[in-house]
Amino acid sequence: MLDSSAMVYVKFFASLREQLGTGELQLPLRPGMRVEDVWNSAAGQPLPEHMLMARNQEYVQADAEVRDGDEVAFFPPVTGG
Amino acid sequence: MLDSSAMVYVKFFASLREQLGTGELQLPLRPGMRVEDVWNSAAGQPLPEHMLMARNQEYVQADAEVRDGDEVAFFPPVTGG
Amino acid sequence: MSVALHPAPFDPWRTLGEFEAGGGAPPGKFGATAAFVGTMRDFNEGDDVRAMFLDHYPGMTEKHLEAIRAEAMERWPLDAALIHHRVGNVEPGDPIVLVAVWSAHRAAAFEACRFIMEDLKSRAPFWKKETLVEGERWVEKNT
Amino acid sequence: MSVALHPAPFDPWRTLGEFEAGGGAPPGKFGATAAFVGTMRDFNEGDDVRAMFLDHYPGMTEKHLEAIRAEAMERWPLDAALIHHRVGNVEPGDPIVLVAVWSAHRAAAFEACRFIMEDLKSRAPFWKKETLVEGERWVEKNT
Repeated sequence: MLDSSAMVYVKFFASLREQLGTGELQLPLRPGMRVEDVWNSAAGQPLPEHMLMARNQEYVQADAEVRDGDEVAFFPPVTGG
Repeated sequence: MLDSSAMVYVKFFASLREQLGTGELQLPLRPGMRVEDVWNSAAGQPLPEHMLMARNQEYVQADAEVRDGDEVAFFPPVTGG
Repeated sequence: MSVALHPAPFDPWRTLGEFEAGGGAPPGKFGATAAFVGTMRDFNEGDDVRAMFLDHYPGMTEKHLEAIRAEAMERWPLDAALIHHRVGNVEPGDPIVLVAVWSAHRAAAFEACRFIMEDLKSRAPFWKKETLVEGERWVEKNT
Repeated sequence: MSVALHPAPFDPWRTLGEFEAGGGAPPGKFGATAAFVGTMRDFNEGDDVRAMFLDHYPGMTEKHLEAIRAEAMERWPLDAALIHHRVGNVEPGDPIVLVAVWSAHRAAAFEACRFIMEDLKSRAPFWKKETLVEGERWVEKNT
Protein backbone atom coordinates (compact mmCIF):
# COMPACT_ATOMS: atom_id res chain seq x y z
CA MET A 1 0.00 0.00 0.00
CA LEU A 2 1.49 3.28 -1.08
CA ASP A 3 2.33 5.52 1.87
CA SER A 4 0.69 8.55 0.32
CA SER A 5 2.63 11.00 2.44
CA ALA A 6 6.08 9.55 1.66
CA MET A 7 7.79 11.87 -0.80
CA VAL A 8 11.14 12.23 -2.55
CA TYR A 9 12.49 15.71 -3.38
CA VAL A 10 14.36 15.74 -6.68
CA LYS A 11 16.77 18.40 -7.94
CA PHE A 12 18.51 18.91 -11.30
CA PHE A 13 21.43 21.30 -11.88
CA ALA A 14 23.29 23.09 -14.66
CA SER A 15 22.79 21.88 -18.24
CA LEU A 16 20.52 19.05 -17.03
CA ARG A 17 18.13 21.53 -15.44
CA GLU A 18 17.96 23.38 -18.74
CA GLN A 19 17.38 20.21 -20.76
CA LEU A 20 14.60 18.99 -18.50
CA GLY A 21 13.14 22.47 -18.15
CA THR A 22 12.96 22.21 -14.38
CA GLY A 23 15.30 22.32 -11.38
CA GLU A 24 13.04 20.76 -8.79
CA LEU A 25 10.16 18.35 -8.46
CA GLN A 26 8.64 15.95 -5.95
CA LEU A 27 7.40 12.44 -6.46
CA PRO A 28 5.87 9.80 -4.24
CA LEU A 29 8.25 7.35 -2.65
CA ARG A 30 7.73 3.71 -3.67
CA PRO A 31 8.92 0.88 -1.43
CA GLY A 32 12.45 -0.31 -2.18
CA MET A 33 12.99 2.73 -4.41
CA ARG A 34 16.60 3.48 -5.42
CA VAL A 35 18.20 6.62 -6.85
CA GLU A 36 18.06 5.08 -10.32
CA ASP A 37 14.32 4.56 -9.99
CA VAL A 38 13.89 8.19 -8.99
CA TRP A 39 15.68 9.19 -12.19
CA ASN A 40 13.53 6.92 -14.34
CA SER A 41 10.33 8.34 -12.84
CA ALA A 42 11.48 11.95 -13.00
CA ALA A 43 13.60 12.33 -16.11
CA GLY A 44 11.83 10.20 -18.68
CA GLN A 45 15.10 9.31 -20.45
CA PRO A 46 17.81 6.75 -19.76
CA LEU A 47 20.32 7.67 -17.04
CA PRO A 48 23.42 8.97 -18.90
CA GLU A 49 26.60 7.22 -17.84
CA HIS A 50 28.43 10.44 -16.85
CA MET A 51 25.59 11.77 -14.70
CA LEU A 52 26.50 12.42 -11.05
CA MET A 53 24.07 11.70 -8.21
CA ALA A 54 23.67 12.84 -4.62
CA ARG A 55 21.36 11.84 -1.80
CA ASN A 56 20.87 14.41 0.97
CA GLN A 57 23.76 16.42 -0.47
CA GLU A 58 26.28 13.61 -0.46
CA TYR A 59 27.50 11.69 -3.50
CA VAL A 60 25.89 8.26 -3.97
CA GLN A 61 25.74 5.56 -6.63
CA ALA A 62 22.65 4.76 -8.69
CA ASP A 63 21.74 1.79 -6.49
CA ALA A 64 21.58 3.81 -3.27
CA GLU A 65 18.30 3.38 -1.39
CA VAL A 66 15.91 6.30 -1.06
CA ARG A 67 13.83 6.97 2.06
CA ASP A 68 10.96 9.25 2.90
CA GLY A 69 11.88 12.91 2.68
CA ASP A 70 15.23 12.29 0.98
CA GLU A 71 16.61 14.94 -1.37
CA VAL A 72 18.00 13.30 -4.50
CA ALA A 73 19.98 15.40 -6.98
CA PHE A 74 21.29 14.74 -10.47
CA PHE A 75 23.93 16.84 -12.23
CA PRO A 76 26.57 16.70 -14.98
CA PRO A 77 30.33 16.52 -14.31
CA VAL A 78 31.47 19.50 -12.23
CA THR A 79 33.55 22.31 -13.72
CA GLY A 80 34.43 24.60 -10.82
CA GLY A 81 37.68 26.18 -9.63
CA MET B 1 107.43 37.53 -12.47
CA LEU B 2 104.64 38.52 -10.18
CA ASP B 3 102.36 41.13 -11.76
CA SER B 4 102.35 43.41 -8.77
CA SER B 5 99.10 45.08 -9.75
CA ALA B 6 97.15 41.81 -10.29
CA MET B 7 94.86 41.35 -7.31
CA VAL B 8 92.14 38.96 -6.13
CA TYR B 9 89.27 40.28 -4.00
CA VAL B 10 88.21 37.74 -1.39
CA LYS B 11 84.95 37.70 0.58
CA PHE B 12 83.75 35.56 3.48
CA PHE B 13 80.12 35.36 4.67
CA ALA B 14 78.00 34.30 7.64
CA SER B 15 79.64 32.05 10.28
CA LEU B 16 82.86 31.86 8.24
CA ARG B 17 83.25 35.64 8.37
CA GLU B 18 82.90 35.48 12.15
CA GLN B 19 85.38 32.63 12.50
CA LEU B 20 88.00 34.35 10.36
CA GLY B 21 87.27 37.73 11.92
CA THR B 22 86.99 39.42 8.53
CA GLY B 23 84.55 39.63 5.62
CA GLU B 24 86.89 40.96 2.98
CA LEU B 25 90.52 40.99 2.00
CA GLN B 26 92.71 41.33 -1.09
CA LEU B 27 95.71 39.31 -2.06
CA PRO B 28 98.09 39.32 -5.01
CA LEU B 29 97.18 37.07 -7.90
CA ARG B 30 99.75 34.31 -8.63
CA PRO B 31 99.95 32.76 -12.10
CA GLY B 32 97.79 29.67 -12.52
CA MET B 33 95.99 30.46 -9.26
CA ARG B 34 92.78 28.57 -8.58
CA VAL B 35 89.96 29.22 -6.11
CA GLU B 36 91.42 26.59 -3.78
CA ASP B 37 94.76 28.40 -3.76
CA VAL B 38 93.02 31.64 -2.86
CA TRP B 39 91.47 29.87 0.14
CA ASN B 40 94.80 28.43 1.26
CA SER B 41 96.43 31.86 1.08
CA ALA B 42 93.55 33.69 2.75
CA ALA B 43 92.06 31.34 5.32
CA GLY B 44 95.06 29.60 6.82
CA GLN B 45 93.09 26.39 7.49
CA PRO B 46 92.15 23.46 5.29
CA LEU B 47 89.16 24.03 2.96
CA PRO B 48 86.18 22.38 4.72
CA GLU B 49 84.32 19.92 2.51
CA HIS B 50 80.93 21.65 2.87
CA MET B 51 82.23 25.12 2.03
CA LEU B 52 80.59 26.80 -0.99
CA MET B 53 82.56 28.95 -3.42
CA ALA B 54 81.75 31.65 -5.96
CA ARG B 55 83.77 33.53 -8.53
CA ASN B 56 82.40 36.88 -9.65
CA GLN B 57 79.14 36.06 -7.90
CA GLU B 58 78.58 32.73 -9.61
CA TYR B 59 79.04 29.30 -8.04
CA VAL B 60 82.30 27.55 -8.99
CA GLN B 61 84.27 24.51 -7.91
CA ALA B 62 87.57 24.65 -6.04
CA ASP B 63 89.61 24.09 -9.20
CA ALA B 64 88.17 27.11 -11.04
CA GLU B 65 90.83 29.47 -12.37
CA VAL B 66 91.19 32.95 -10.94
CA ARG B 67 92.09 35.98 -13.03
CA ASP B 68 93.09 39.53 -12.26
CA GLY B 69 90.38 41.50 -10.49
CA ASP B 70 88.20 38.47 -9.82
CA GLU B 71 85.97 38.47 -6.73
CA VAL B 72 86.17 35.10 -4.99
CA ALA B 73 83.77 34.32 -2.15
CA PHE B 74 83.55 31.50 0.39
CA PHE B 75 80.50 30.73 2.51
CA PRO B 76 78.81 27.91 4.45
CA PRO B 77 75.67 26.06 3.20
CA VAL B 78 72.82 28.50 2.61
CA THR B 79 69.80 28.66 4.92
CA GLY B 80 67.42 31.15 3.32
CA GLY B 81 63.68 31.05 2.53
CA MET C 1 35.58 32.44 7.29
CA SER C 2 37.38 29.26 6.29
CA VAL C 3 34.84 28.31 3.64
CA ALA C 4 32.85 30.95 1.81
CA LEU C 5 30.93 31.42 -1.42
CA HIS C 6 31.04 34.93 -2.93
CA PRO C 7 28.11 36.07 -5.11
CA ALA C 8 30.04 39.31 -5.77
CA PRO C 9 33.68 39.89 -6.85
CA PHE C 10 36.22 39.39 -4.03
CA ASP C 11 39.90 40.25 -3.59
CA PRO C 12 41.82 37.08 -2.72
CA TRP C 13 44.97 38.80 -1.47
CA ARG C 14 43.00 41.14 0.79
CA THR C 15 41.00 38.12 1.98
CA LEU C 16 44.23 36.42 3.09
CA GLY C 17 45.47 39.55 4.83
CA GLU C 18 42.20 39.90 6.72
CA PHE C 19 42.11 36.18 7.58
CA GLU C 20 45.58 36.41 9.13
CA ALA C 21 44.87 39.74 10.81
CA GLY C 22 41.76 38.16 12.30
CA GLY C 23 43.87 35.42 13.86
CA GLY C 24 42.83 32.77 11.34
CA ALA C 25 46.33 31.29 11.57
CA PRO C 26 48.52 31.20 14.72
CA PRO C 27 51.30 33.81 14.33
CA GLY C 28 54.72 32.50 15.25
CA LYS C 29 53.56 28.91 14.77
CA PHE C 30 53.05 28.62 11.04
CA GLY C 31 56.14 28.92 8.89
CA ALA C 32 54.68 28.12 5.48
CA THR C 33 51.65 29.45 3.62
CA ALA C 34 50.71 28.08 0.21
CA ALA C 35 47.95 29.83 -1.70
CA PHE C 36 46.32 29.30 -5.09
CA VAL C 37 44.02 31.65 -6.97
CA GLY C 38 42.07 30.61 -10.05
CA THR C 39 41.08 33.57 -12.22
CA MET C 40 38.61 33.72 -15.11
CA ARG C 41 40.36 34.08 -18.44
CA ASP C 42 38.93 35.82 -21.49
CA PHE C 43 39.65 32.73 -23.63
CA ASN C 44 38.73 29.05 -23.38
CA GLU C 45 38.75 26.04 -25.71
CA GLY C 46 39.65 28.25 -28.65
CA ASP C 47 36.92 30.84 -28.11
CA ASP C 48 36.74 34.32 -26.67
CA VAL C 49 34.74 34.25 -23.45
CA ARG C 50 32.83 37.43 -22.59
CA ALA C 51 31.27 36.40 -19.29
CA MET C 52 30.43 33.35 -17.21
CA PHE C 53 27.69 32.12 -14.92
CA LEU C 54 28.91 29.91 -12.07
CA ASP C 55 26.14 27.56 -10.99
CA HIS C 56 26.33 25.61 -7.74
CA TYR C 57 24.23 23.38 -5.48
CA PRO C 58 23.32 25.48 -2.42
CA GLY C 59 23.94 23.31 0.62
CA MET C 60 25.90 20.52 -1.00
CA THR C 61 28.58 22.81 -2.41
CA GLU C 62 29.35 24.31 1.00
CA LYS C 63 29.24 20.89 2.66
CA HIS C 64 31.63 19.50 0.08
CA LEU C 65 34.14 22.34 0.48
CA GLU C 66 34.01 21.95 4.25
CA ALA C 67 34.58 18.21 3.85
CA ILE C 68 37.63 18.72 1.58
CA ARG C 69 39.03 21.26 4.03
CA ALA C 70 38.50 18.84 6.96
CA GLU C 71 40.17 16.02 5.05
CA ALA C 72 43.20 18.19 4.27
CA MET C 73 43.44 19.30 7.93
CA GLU C 74 43.45 15.63 8.88
CA ARG C 75 45.92 14.34 6.33
CA TRP C 76 48.50 17.11 6.80
CA PRO C 77 49.73 18.91 9.91
CA LEU C 78 48.01 22.20 9.01
CA ASP C 79 47.48 25.17 11.28
CA ALA C 80 44.68 26.52 9.07
CA ALA C 81 43.06 26.10 5.66
CA LEU C 82 40.71 28.32 3.68
CA ILE C 83 38.57 27.84 0.56
CA HIS C 84 36.68 30.73 -1.04
CA HIS C 85 34.83 30.44 -4.35
CA ARG C 86 32.76 32.74 -6.55
CA VAL C 87 29.19 31.94 -7.58
CA GLY C 88 26.88 33.75 -9.98
CA ASN C 89 27.99 36.09 -12.77
CA VAL C 90 31.76 36.37 -13.32
CA GLU C 91 33.76 38.62 -15.67
CA PRO C 92 37.14 37.91 -17.30
CA GLY C 93 39.89 38.89 -14.87
CA ASP C 94 37.72 38.13 -11.83
CA PRO C 95 39.23 35.72 -9.32
CA ILE C 96 37.07 32.59 -9.10
CA VAL C 97 38.67 30.44 -6.39
CA LEU C 98 41.07 31.00 -3.51
CA VAL C 99 42.64 28.10 -1.62
CA ALA C 100 45.19 28.76 1.11
CA VAL C 101 46.78 26.60 3.78
CA TRP C 102 49.10 27.35 6.68
CA SER C 103 51.52 24.87 8.25
CA ALA C 104 54.90 24.70 9.99
CA HIS C 105 56.76 23.59 6.86
CA ARG C 106 56.44 24.03 3.10
CA ALA C 107 56.03 20.42 1.96
CA ALA C 108 52.71 19.98 3.80
CA ALA C 109 51.54 23.43 2.68
CA PHE C 110 52.23 22.80 -1.01
CA GLU C 111 50.79 19.30 -0.97
CA ALA C 112 47.62 20.16 0.97
CA CYS C 113 46.94 23.21 -1.21
CA ARG C 114 47.30 21.12 -4.36
CA PHE C 115 45.13 18.35 -2.89
CA ILE C 116 42.30 20.78 -2.11
CA MET C 117 42.46 22.35 -5.58
CA GLU C 118 42.46 19.00 -7.38
CA ASP C 119 39.50 17.70 -5.38
CA LEU C 120 37.63 20.97 -5.78
CA LYS C 121 38.16 20.85 -9.54
CA SER C 122 37.03 17.25 -9.85
CA ARG C 123 34.22 16.91 -7.29
CA ALA C 124 32.96 20.20 -5.82
CA PRO C 125 29.46 20.91 -7.19
CA PHE C 126 30.08 23.93 -9.45
CA TRP C 127 29.25 24.32 -13.14
CA LYS C 128 30.42 27.01 -15.56
CA LYS C 129 28.24 28.43 -18.30
CA GLU C 130 30.25 30.61 -20.68
CA THR C 131 28.92 33.50 -22.71
CA LEU C 132 30.83 33.59 -25.98
CA VAL C 133 30.85 36.20 -28.72
CA GLU C 134 27.91 34.27 -30.14
CA GLY C 135 25.80 32.17 -27.85
CA GLU C 136 26.43 30.37 -24.58
CA ARG C 137 27.69 26.92 -23.59
CA TRP C 138 28.15 24.85 -20.50
CA VAL C 139 31.76 23.85 -19.96
CA GLU C 140 31.78 20.10 -20.46
CA LYS C 141 34.41 18.94 -18.02
CA ASN C 142 37.43 20.17 -16.09
CA THR C 143 41.01 19.61 -17.20
CA MET D 1 59.52 44.54 -8.92
CA SER D 2 59.89 40.87 -9.81
CA VAL D 3 62.90 40.33 -7.57
CA ALA D 4 63.41 42.38 -4.44
CA LEU D 5 65.22 42.22 -1.11
CA HIS D 6 63.47 43.91 1.83
CA PRO D 7 65.59 45.25 4.70
CA ALA D 8 62.36 46.16 6.52
CA PRO D 9 59.20 44.09 7.18
CA PHE D 10 56.94 43.71 4.10
CA ASP D 11 53.35 42.53 3.57
CA PRO D 12 53.35 39.70 1.04
CA TRP D 13 49.62 39.78 0.28
CA ARG D 14 49.65 43.54 -0.29
CA THR D 15 52.76 43.07 -2.43
CA LEU D 16 50.84 40.66 -4.67
CA GLY D 17 47.86 43.00 -4.91
CA GLU D 18 50.10 45.89 -5.90
CA PHE D 19 52.05 43.76 -8.38
CA GLU D 20 48.82 42.77 -10.14
CA ALA D 21 47.36 46.29 -9.93
CA GLY D 22 50.57 47.56 -11.51
CA GLY D 23 50.06 45.25 -14.47
CA GLY D 24 52.72 42.77 -13.38
CA ALA D 25 50.60 39.95 -14.77
CA PRO D 26 48.36 40.16 -17.88
CA PRO D 27 44.70 40.31 -16.75
CA GLY D 28 42.43 37.96 -18.66
CA LYS D 29 45.40 35.87 -19.77
CA PHE D 30 46.55 34.19 -16.58
CA GLY D 31 44.15 31.71 -15.02
CA ALA D 32 46.29 30.35 -12.22
CA THR D 33 48.37 32.03 -9.54
CA ALA D 34 50.39 29.99 -7.07
CA ALA D 35 52.03 31.81 -4.16
CA PHE D 36 54.16 30.72 -1.23
CA VAL D 37 55.08 32.71 1.85
CA GLY D 38 57.73 31.60 4.36
CA THR D 39 57.27 33.19 7.76
CA MET D 40 59.67 33.26 10.71
CA ARG D 41 58.52 31.03 13.54
CA ASP D 42 59.21 31.57 17.23
CA PHE D 43 60.59 28.02 17.51
CA ASN D 44 63.30 26.05 15.71
CA GLU D 45 65.25 22.84 16.32
CA GLY D 46 63.73 22.53 19.79
CA ASP D 47 64.55 26.06 20.93
CA ASP D 48 62.59 29.26 21.34
CA VAL D 49 63.83 31.81 18.80
CA ARG D 50 63.57 35.46 19.83
CA ALA D 51 64.93 37.15 16.71
CA MET D 52 66.96 36.42 13.60
CA PHE D 53 69.56 38.12 11.44
CA LEU D 54 69.31 37.27 7.75
CA ASP D 55 72.71 37.61 6.12
CA HIS D 56 73.13 37.69 2.34
CA TYR D 57 75.72 38.32 -0.34
CA PRO D 58 74.89 41.72 -1.89
CA GLY D 59 75.08 41.31 -5.65
CA MET D 60 75.22 37.53 -5.84
CA THR D 61 71.97 37.01 -3.94
CA GLU D 62 70.01 39.26 -6.31
CA LYS D 63 71.71 37.71 -9.34
CA HIS D 64 70.86 34.24 -8.12
CA LEU D 65 67.19 35.05 -7.51
CA GLU D 66 66.94 36.63 -10.95
CA ALA D 67 68.54 33.51 -12.44
CA ILE D 68 66.09 31.16 -10.69
CA ARG D 69 63.19 33.32 -11.84
CA ALA D 70 64.49 33.31 -15.44
CA GLU D 71 64.91 29.53 -15.36
CA ALA D 72 61.35 29.05 -14.11
CA MET D 73 60.00 31.41 -16.80
CA GLU D 74 61.83 29.30 -19.34
CA ARG D 75 60.85 25.86 -18.10
CA TRP D 76 57.16 26.61 -17.60
CA PRO D 77 54.70 28.68 -19.65
CA LEU D 78 54.47 31.47 -17.06
CA ASP D 79 52.97 34.91 -17.56
CA ALA D 80 54.92 36.33 -14.60
CA ALA D 81 56.98 35.31 -11.59
CA LEU D 82 58.02 37.19 -8.47
CA ILE D 83 60.53 36.54 -5.66
CA HIS D 84 60.79 38.83 -2.63
CA HIS D 85 62.97 38.06 0.38
CA ARG D 86 63.78 39.74 3.69
CA VAL D 87 67.32 40.63 4.76
CA GLY D 88 68.60 42.02 8.04
CA ASN D 89 66.85 41.73 11.40
CA VAL D 90 63.65 39.65 11.44
CA GLU D 91 61.14 39.04 14.25
CA PRO D 92 58.96 35.96 14.82
CA GLY D 93 55.79 36.29 12.74
CA ASP D 94 57.55 38.38 10.06
CA PRO D 95 57.23 37.05 6.52
CA ILE D 96 60.67 36.12 5.19
CA VAL D 97 60.08 35.04 1.58
CA LEU D 98 57.36 35.49 -1.02
CA VAL D 99 57.34 33.50 -4.25
CA ALA D 100 54.46 33.87 -6.72
CA VAL D 101 53.92 32.75 -10.28
CA TRP D 102 51.14 33.40 -12.79
CA SER D 103 50.24 31.08 -15.69
CA ALA D 104 47.28 29.96 -17.79
CA HIS D 105 46.81 26.72 -15.85
CA ARG D 106 47.39 25.43 -12.35
CA ALA D 107 49.86 22.59 -12.98
CA ALA D 108 52.56 24.93 -14.28
CA ALA D 109 51.84 27.45 -11.52
CA PHE D 110 52.16 24.91 -8.71
CA GLU D 111 55.24 23.26 -10.17
CA ALA D 112 57.10 26.48 -10.97
CA CYS D 113 56.33 27.95 -7.55
CA ARG D 114 57.65 24.82 -5.84
CA PHE D 115 60.72 24.75 -8.09
CA ILE D 116 61.64 28.33 -7.22
CA MET D 117 61.19 27.72 -3.48
CA GLU D 118 63.27 24.54 -3.49
CA ASP D 119 66.12 26.16 -5.40
CA LEU D 120 65.97 29.27 -3.23
CA LYS D 121 66.15 27.12 -0.10
CA SER D 122 69.07 25.07 -1.35
CA ARG D 123 71.22 27.56 -3.31
CA ALA D 124 70.25 31.21 -2.87
CA PRO D 125 72.96 32.95 -0.80
CA PHE D 126 71.15 33.66 2.48
CA TRP D 127 72.20 32.66 5.99
CA LYS D 128 70.13 32.78 9.20
CA LYS D 129 71.58 33.65 12.57
CA GLU D 130 69.10 32.98 15.37
CA THR D 131 68.95 34.77 18.70
CA LEU D 132 67.81 32.26 21.29
CA VAL D 133 66.78 32.81 24.89
CA GLU D 134 70.46 32.38 25.65
CA GLY D 135 72.99 33.10 22.99
CA GLU D 136 72.98 33.03 19.22
CA ARG D 137 73.65 30.40 16.55
CA TRP D 138 73.92 30.16 12.82
CA VAL D 139 71.38 27.78 11.33
CA GLU D 140 73.46 24.90 10.03
CA LYS D 141 71.54 23.82 6.94
CA ASN D 142 68.09 23.97 5.40
CA THR D 143 65.62 21.10 5.53
